Amino acid sequence: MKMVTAIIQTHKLDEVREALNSIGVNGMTVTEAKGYGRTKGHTEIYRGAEYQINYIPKFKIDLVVDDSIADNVIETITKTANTGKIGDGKIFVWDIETAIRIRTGEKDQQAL
Amino acid sequence: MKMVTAIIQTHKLDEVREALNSIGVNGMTVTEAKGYGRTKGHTEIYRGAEYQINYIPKFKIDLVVDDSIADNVIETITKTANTGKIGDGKIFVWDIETAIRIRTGEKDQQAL
Amino acid sequence: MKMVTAIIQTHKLDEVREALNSIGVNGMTVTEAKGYGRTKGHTEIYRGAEYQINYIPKFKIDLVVDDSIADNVIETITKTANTGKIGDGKIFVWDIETAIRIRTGEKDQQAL
Amino acid sequence: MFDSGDTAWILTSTALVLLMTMPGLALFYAGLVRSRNILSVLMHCSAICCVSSVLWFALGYSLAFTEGGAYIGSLSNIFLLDMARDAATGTIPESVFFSFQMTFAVITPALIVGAYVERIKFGAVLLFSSLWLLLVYVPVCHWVWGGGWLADMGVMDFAGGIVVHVTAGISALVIAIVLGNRSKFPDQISPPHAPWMVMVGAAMLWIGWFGFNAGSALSAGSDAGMAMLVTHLSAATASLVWLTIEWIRFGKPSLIGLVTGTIAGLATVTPASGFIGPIGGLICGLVGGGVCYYCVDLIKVRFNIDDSLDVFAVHGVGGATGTLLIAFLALESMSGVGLEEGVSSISQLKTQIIGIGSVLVWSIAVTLAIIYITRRLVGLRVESEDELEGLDYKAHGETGYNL
Amino acid sequence: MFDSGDTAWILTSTALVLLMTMPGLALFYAGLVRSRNILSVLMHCSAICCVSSVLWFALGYSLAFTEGGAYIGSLSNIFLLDMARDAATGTIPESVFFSFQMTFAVITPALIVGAYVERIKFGAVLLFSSLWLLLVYVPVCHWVWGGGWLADMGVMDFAGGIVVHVTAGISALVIAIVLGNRSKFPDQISPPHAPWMVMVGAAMLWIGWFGFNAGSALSAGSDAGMAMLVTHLSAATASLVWLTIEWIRFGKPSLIGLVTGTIAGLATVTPASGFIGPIGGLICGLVGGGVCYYCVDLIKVRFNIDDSLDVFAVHGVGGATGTLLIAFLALESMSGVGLEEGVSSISQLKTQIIGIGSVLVWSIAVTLAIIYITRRLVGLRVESEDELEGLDYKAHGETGYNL
Amino acid sequence: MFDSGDTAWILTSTALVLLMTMPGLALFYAGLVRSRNILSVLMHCSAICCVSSVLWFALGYSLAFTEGGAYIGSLSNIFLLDMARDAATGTIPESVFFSFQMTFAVITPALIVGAYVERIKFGAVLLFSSLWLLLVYVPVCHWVWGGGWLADMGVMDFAGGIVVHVTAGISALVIAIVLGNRSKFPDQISPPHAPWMVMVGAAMLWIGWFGFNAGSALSAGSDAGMAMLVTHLSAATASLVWLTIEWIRFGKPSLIGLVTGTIAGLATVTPASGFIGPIGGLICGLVGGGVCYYCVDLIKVRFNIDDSLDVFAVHGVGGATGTLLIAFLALESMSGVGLEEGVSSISQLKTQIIGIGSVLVWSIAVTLAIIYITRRLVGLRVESEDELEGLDYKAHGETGYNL
Ligand SMILES: Nc1ncnc2c1ncn2[C@@H]1O[C@H](COP(=O)(O)OP(=O)(O)O)[C@@H](O)[C@H]1O
Ligand SMILES: Nc1ncnc2c1ncn2[C@@H]1O[C@H](COP(=O)(O)OP(=O)(O)O)[C@@H](O)[C@H]1O
Ligand SMILES: Nc1ncnc2c1ncn2[C@@H]1O[C@H](COP(=O)(O)OP(=O)(O)O)[C@@H](O)[C@H]1O
Repeated sequence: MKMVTAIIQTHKLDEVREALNSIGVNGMTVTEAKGYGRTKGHTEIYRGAEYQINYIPKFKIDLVVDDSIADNVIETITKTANTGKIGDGKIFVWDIETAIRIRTGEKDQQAL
Repeated sequence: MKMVTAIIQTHKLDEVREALNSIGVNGMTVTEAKGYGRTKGHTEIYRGAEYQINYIPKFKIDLVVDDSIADNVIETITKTANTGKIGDGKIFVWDIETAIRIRTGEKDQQAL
Repeated sequence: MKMVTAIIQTHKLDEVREALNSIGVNGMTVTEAKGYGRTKGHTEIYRGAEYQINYIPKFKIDLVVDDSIADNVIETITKTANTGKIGDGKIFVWDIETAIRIRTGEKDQQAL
Repeated sequence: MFDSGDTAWILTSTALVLLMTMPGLALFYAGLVRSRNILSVLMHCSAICCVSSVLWFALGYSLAFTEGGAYIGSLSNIFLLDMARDAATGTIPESVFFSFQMTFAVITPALIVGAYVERIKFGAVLLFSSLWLLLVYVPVCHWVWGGGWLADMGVMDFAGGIVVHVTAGISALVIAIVLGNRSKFPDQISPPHAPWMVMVGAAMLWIGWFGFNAGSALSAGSDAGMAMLVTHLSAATASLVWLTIEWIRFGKPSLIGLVTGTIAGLATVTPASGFIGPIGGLICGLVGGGVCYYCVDLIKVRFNIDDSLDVFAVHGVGGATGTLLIAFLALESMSGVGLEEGVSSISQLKTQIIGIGSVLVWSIAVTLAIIYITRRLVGLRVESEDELEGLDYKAHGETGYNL
Repeated sequence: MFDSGDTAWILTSTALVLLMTMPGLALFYAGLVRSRNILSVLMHCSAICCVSSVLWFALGYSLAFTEGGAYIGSLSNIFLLDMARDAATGTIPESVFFSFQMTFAVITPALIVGAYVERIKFGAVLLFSSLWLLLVYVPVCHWVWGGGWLADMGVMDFAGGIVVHVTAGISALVIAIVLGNRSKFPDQISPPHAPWMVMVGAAMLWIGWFGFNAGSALSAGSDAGMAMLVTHLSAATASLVWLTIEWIRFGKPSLIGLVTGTIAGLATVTPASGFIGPIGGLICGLVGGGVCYYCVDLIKVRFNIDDSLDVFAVHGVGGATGTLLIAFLALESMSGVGLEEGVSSISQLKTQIIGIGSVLVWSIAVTLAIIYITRRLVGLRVESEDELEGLDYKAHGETGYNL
Repeated sequence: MFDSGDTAWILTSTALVLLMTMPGLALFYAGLVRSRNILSVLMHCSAICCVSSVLWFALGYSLAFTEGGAYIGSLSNIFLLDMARDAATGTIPESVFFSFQMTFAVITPALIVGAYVERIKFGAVLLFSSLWLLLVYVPVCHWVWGGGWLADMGVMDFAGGIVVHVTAGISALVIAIVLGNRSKFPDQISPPHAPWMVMVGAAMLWIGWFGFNAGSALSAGSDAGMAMLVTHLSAATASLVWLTIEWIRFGKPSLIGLVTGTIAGLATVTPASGFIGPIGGLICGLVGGGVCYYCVDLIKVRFNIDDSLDVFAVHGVGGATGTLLIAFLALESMSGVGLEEGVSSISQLKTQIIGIGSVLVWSIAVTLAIIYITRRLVGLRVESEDELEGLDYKAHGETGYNL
């Protein structure tokens, strides 16, 4: 199994989730994150002075999927989360060893 | 060493933490997360219209533990976080290479 | 490539980010977390009774970097995030397989 | 020369009615939207407050409250050029009457905010509200309270069922329809981001409404006292009606439901508050709570119109309901003040219907014209990307919560 | 016929006292609980406000304030059927007196909310509060303010030390004991989720209390002026007492500590506020701040009773303390109004003790009976799982923060 | 004996002015800092409120308002020992006048909080504020309002342009300079953590200001009415000025910008509010909004002084601007009350400049001395680590948000 972690623009979350559902991926865990990257954050104006907000709000999606569909998942995310502007985010993938469903104790493929 | 990441129901956090303490695991890092899964979220009523809340608040626990106790840790979490209802969450496990304690620079087993 | 995950004191974030910038690492993703560890949390007083706050706010930094600079990154974080007091946090490192830049679809080294 | 007690009460009422908008209504609305639009809603209410105040001073007050014709007042008192420092309106200084009425001119266009949140351009808010104040509110205010044709006809509207709630409510519906639904309405709409804030806003509206209704007596005596009493009773009763319906229907009464009922009760009793007795207050709450509940469903679920924060269903419908109820509840047999000599409930009801109907027609027609102008000059709706990302940062460069 | 100045002030005071509950007390309590119970607390306060208002109108006012016997008034004025539009109470319209007193009937049962937060059923809140209003508050109100036996005996309670704070405080203790502690009390209790909200609530309570105490003069003159002055001084002083104790004991004075002191000072001065002079206000603050601080410790730490938000220790104890202090602080030598001709401090003290004692006994007994009934009819406590997951979603289907 | 209407209004105004600090100003400031300092700011305002109230009672009122010399009053009325229960000040009870003035003594040192947030020791706040109240505010209050030398000279300051805003504003600048900038100022400063809270605070300040300015008439008549009217107009106008400048300069008008304009307009009109007419109010808003906007830039960007929440640029500069404008706007030709017989605009302007200048010098000198004492006795600034981690936990052991 693979862990696919995607860091995406906040307003893309719903679209990505729907796209994943449509390829049969129904489980995922999302956390709020702050991103630093090439996009140097935005500026806000506070009483006449512009200043830098260093971080940009992002959502981080954690998805554990079977090896067989990993590529499809990655492609789906890449396509849906893409706006073509700097700051669209990244996807990181690594192997995981075990997955367990707490409710039933089922393991690995069965647990997803 | 292994990274054990558990996604659990929010009201189970204290119980899980106490159970882990009792088997000698004292370090962990917790983040708030939103889960999507089989449990399709709950409904809320807003001025007469029911509508779907797609996400369910969860806690994500990150635990790095020695290989030798990983199974015990997993079992403990599975047992304590279990309510038998859909939405109890998942545990994911993978290998990690290095652990460092920032305060002392100690590595790996010593760092946990 | 390696995933370097560092859990640090909240007030060290800016310093760490600047130090990483200065060694050429510009991308990172930060999440708010609660830490449990040796530092048993602090006490707060509420209407005359002291009680325990079990968790300590921390920041978790996720950094994907090329293998070649991983050691430098780890050292930089260890040095900058260090205050010498309990609770300085940990760094965990593991291998990742793939990295993708969503905007361009670039992979691995090119994606960082 | 002035009655200091009456003056004290209207000074206080002015503060109370300002509290309704700033920050009462602003919080009430802001808590209902997504967190990324909270500041834009506060901004709409604040900016409307400022613009309306200045316009009221420049033109509105004169056009509404000087003698003129049956349809509009005159320009004789623009910028208060005609008002002496110690001029009187009844037993209070005219400056106090001016300010009190100004707070009504502030809240009425602000009520409409609820119809277009989360998707409108800020420039459109300013232009629309300015024109609306001068072309809808001011004339109707003259018709009913400034000695215009509806006043002559005997339309009864104590504190603004027609002047405030019907005008704002129907115009809200119109702009909601023209503007179109929010991108995810109705299926994927987000829940109110801060129900606690909605409750705080509602509480401030409740308290401020004491100034609105009891202040409209323009004196501190038993008229004001009874107006406050019935206002409170209607608010409390309608809240319980809403709570009960939700409890029966969904098994869980919600905080937002309860306080929506509060506002429905307050809007309903507003036109009647100076004419009715305690039992009348109770009835306003019962009827208003039920009718408004039903209309929220009707507009949103049945008609699928995204009057986002239910301005029409709560304010418009509530205000109209109360306006009609006057015909019966004002009877002396109901402990009301009684109808005019020789006027029956039925004939008063007809008058009330004419009042509501004509204001309805005027409001719809003029609002459409104003929307047309606004769209031509500054555009109405933000880009769909901006809507998705939220107006706080996109329109105002700020973010609501930096925790 | 009426004094417009007095009327203006009591109209204003009515708004101020309503502000104490909506949203003052509601925010004060809501900030102290966990974030997953914030809405339930606001809901409790709001629903109690509505139910109490209607019950006060239907029955309570008549039973409390019409002449009847020594123990209870009559039913002659239920639904205000007996009140003319322009009836007077002293120099103000009776409608205003009714509304002013109604706001007291709203806040008193709402005070008890602090005892049972985070674990009670919503149905139980409504039933308990309704019965409690009619069976505890209304009779005691009649005894002390409605010409009942305690009034005859000469018990002095200007604005509600006994009627409001002792009744609510002791009943809170009773229900806290019967209901049992929250599941994690006392070791694992969560910190107040929003201390800033507690402070905002306290500030509104402070300001609203001006209406509570200075409004109780029922006129706008030097009695009201002095009542406001001593109220403020007591609040400020008790805040500083609490701050100082915490600073000495823990090295860190807390915001919640300071504002808890504020409320202690306000509760303490309440019964005395119309009788004492400025130095008396200072003393109320000094004594009330210290005694209440000590009692919070006593109840929670020593006796391990989860009177969750310290209703008894702050309101009950504060109110009783102030009631006793009157015997000394009302003396003319203390710039007070003086005791009745021929009454000494000691004999007044006895009267005050009888007043507190009898109300204590009545409140405990009747509260126990009401709890029994409530438990039988709707049950008291939620399932432990619901307690863990929070009442906001479980009882009301909403969540407090959707950021 | 007393006028009940006047008394009702000043009782109300006292509540309104207290609302300005508790919680108005507290929220206004708290929303502007980082989330880890929110409680410390609320604590500063609350504690200053309590300490100032007690000091005003003990010493301040007597020194400011009893006859004494040209420079300071006497000690004859400390602890109000000399005040009868029914003593009068004009048409209202002296107790009411005392309380009303007390709320001014509360807010003035609290305004300075904005200069030293996020880095000052809590002990320093208390000591500095106490000394400052007695040594800066009280004497200047005597000079201008207590029959002192500036009053004799004919300085006009209706509600505190000099007494409140110039004293607090310039002292804020002094302490900001001495204390030094926050560690990350100006490059890395965090954005206001809760702009919505800033707006709520501003709204409460606005409403409370009605009591501040219209209450300063000490009666409920046309003076109060006109004061309220011009106050509102200035606030609304200055808000629009600020909004317009930001819109032109940055393309995005911000909520914090708009409400900062509100406060600028309110500070500017304060000294003039009792003397000018409606057009004067508009001009105060136009000039005040523009000048204060410019000065915020000047102090922060040009001079790099971390007067963190712009106390000097908004309050000090606004108050001074309004004080100067009186010389022209009070003319009868501007619908003002007129200048004294035989006084021209130019000569009045000179008097006003002398007033501002002398208070400026006194405030700077005494503030420096007080800072010196405070630094010696308790120290000024927290450790840099505490500054980084936030004062909420470090100084008060609490955290603002536990969601
Ligand atoms: N090396 C990295 N490790 C972890 N997260 C990263 C890394 N680089 C970028 N990110 C995350 O991806 C987001 C987008 O990256 P950015 O460089 O701004 O744009 P893009 O990927 O389109 O070039 C960042 O905000 C950050 O959250
Ligand atoms: N494939 C997955 N990858 C990551 N997280 C998942 C995945 N599937 C489920 N989860 C997480 O686990 C939670 C519980 O899953 P769910 O399907 O609702 O219940 P259950 O595991 O009891 O069948 C979800 O809310 C989500 O946070
Ligand atoms: N085994 C672990 N797995 C994951 N996170 C851990 C682990 N141990 C500690 N942590 C994180 O590191 C933080 C610091 O650890 P702690 O034991 O308090 O101090 P130190 O590392 O200085 O000895 C904790 O608050 C927690 O967030």
